Amino acid sequence: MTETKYKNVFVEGPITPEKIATSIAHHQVKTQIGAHDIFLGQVRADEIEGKTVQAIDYSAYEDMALKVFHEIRESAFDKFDLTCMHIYHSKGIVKSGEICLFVFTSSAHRKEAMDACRYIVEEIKEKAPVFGKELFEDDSHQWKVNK
Amino acid sequence: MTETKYKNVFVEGPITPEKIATSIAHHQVKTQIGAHDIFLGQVRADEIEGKTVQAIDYSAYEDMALKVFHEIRESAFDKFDLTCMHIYHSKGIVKSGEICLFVFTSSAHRKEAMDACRYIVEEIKEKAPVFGKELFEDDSHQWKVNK
Amino acid sequence: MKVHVVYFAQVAEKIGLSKEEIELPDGSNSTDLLTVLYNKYPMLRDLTFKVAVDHELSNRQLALKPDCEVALLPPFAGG
Amino acid sequence: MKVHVVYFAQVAEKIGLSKEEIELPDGSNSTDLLTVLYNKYPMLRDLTFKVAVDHELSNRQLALKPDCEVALLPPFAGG
Repeated sequence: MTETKYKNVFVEGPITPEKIATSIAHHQVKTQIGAHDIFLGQVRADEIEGKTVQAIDYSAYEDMALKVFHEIRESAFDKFDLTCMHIYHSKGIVKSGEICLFVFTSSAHRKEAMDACRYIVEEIKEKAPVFGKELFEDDSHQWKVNK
Repeated sequence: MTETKYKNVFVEGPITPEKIATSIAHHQVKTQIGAHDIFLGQVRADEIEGKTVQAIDYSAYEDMALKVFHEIRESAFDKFDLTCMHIYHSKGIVKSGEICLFVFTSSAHRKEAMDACRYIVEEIKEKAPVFGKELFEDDSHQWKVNK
Repeated sequence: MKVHVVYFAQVAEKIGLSKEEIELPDGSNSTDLLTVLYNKYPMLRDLTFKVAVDHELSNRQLALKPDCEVALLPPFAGG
Repeated sequence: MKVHVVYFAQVAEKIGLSKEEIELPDGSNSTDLLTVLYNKYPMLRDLTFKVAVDHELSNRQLALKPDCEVALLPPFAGG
């Protein structure tokens, strides 16, 4: 139902550097842009009680998540003078060192792009119903909690 | 003289999306990183008294600029808990829509990466002796001034 | 009336189920549903979660409509 | 003594020169040099610039050393 209403932000597996480059290149025709800010979330190989995180398996309450991402997008366009905004989040397995979140804001001026990017990242961390299962090398796991 | 002391940050012409992708990819082995922030400056096709900026021709007082970039880098590492930091600035012709500045900060946590990136961009704008000649389609020009 | 309950992450793992339908007396609210669920799954008391009704988070007691979707959402980990 | 003066951007464009050597009496300071330059290039008075001595910006009057490098730097436009 909601799949038809909201833009999809989920990408299966890691977000690749090539996808980021392609996204940047697409903005070179938009010559009113003076500043881009890009935030990338990368999976850390955290050590927890002697075990190291190998990957995070991301899942989401997708229908609600897409609605939340949509609301974040709308409110960012309301609050900041942006030319463009893109949000991508991984689902499924993302190994340590790989990228799971890509937030991309563009504006005529740097302050708007930077303020918006930070706002969007904080909103996602707080409001998007996305879950992360941290997988260890011994096949055990624990559930990640955002701080 | 100073060329041997300080890291070069200048790139001839525009900074390409491929260079940015390569730089991101190089950080995937650093699994203590949880957050990257990337700022990109892009040349705007500003209209000034009926004429449109086609490109900016960047020049610099290079010896001093490399020293200033070095000092900015050192102070950012002092102020913020960063894993990595990269700064690249164009010299020569950068057309509107192309990228002239690439600042890349990486940290375990998002706040440090974002605060550092913003700090570095502001410091560069204020302190680096880099000059920009805005070129118009009729071969006239004016000198850009940072705000 | 019937409501659709969906479980995620730790909650789904602990109760061993990702969704189910629950029959409630007409006019029930979210607290009534939680009472049913706590009785059915006592381990829910050890878990932290928020409740969303039809994709809206709510801390308050909410009237439930027939066929609404109620989600039990453990702490978020996006990004 | 001899000092090396370097000009950039608008300044270099207006005076038509990117660098030159200037002879000053020993013990001259940056104000003395500017006086010489303003006399030589009256159009400098219409330009905005900062002065750097040996790659350090300074608003104050600074003693100059033989063979030092003095730069006249118009407003920055990096980024």
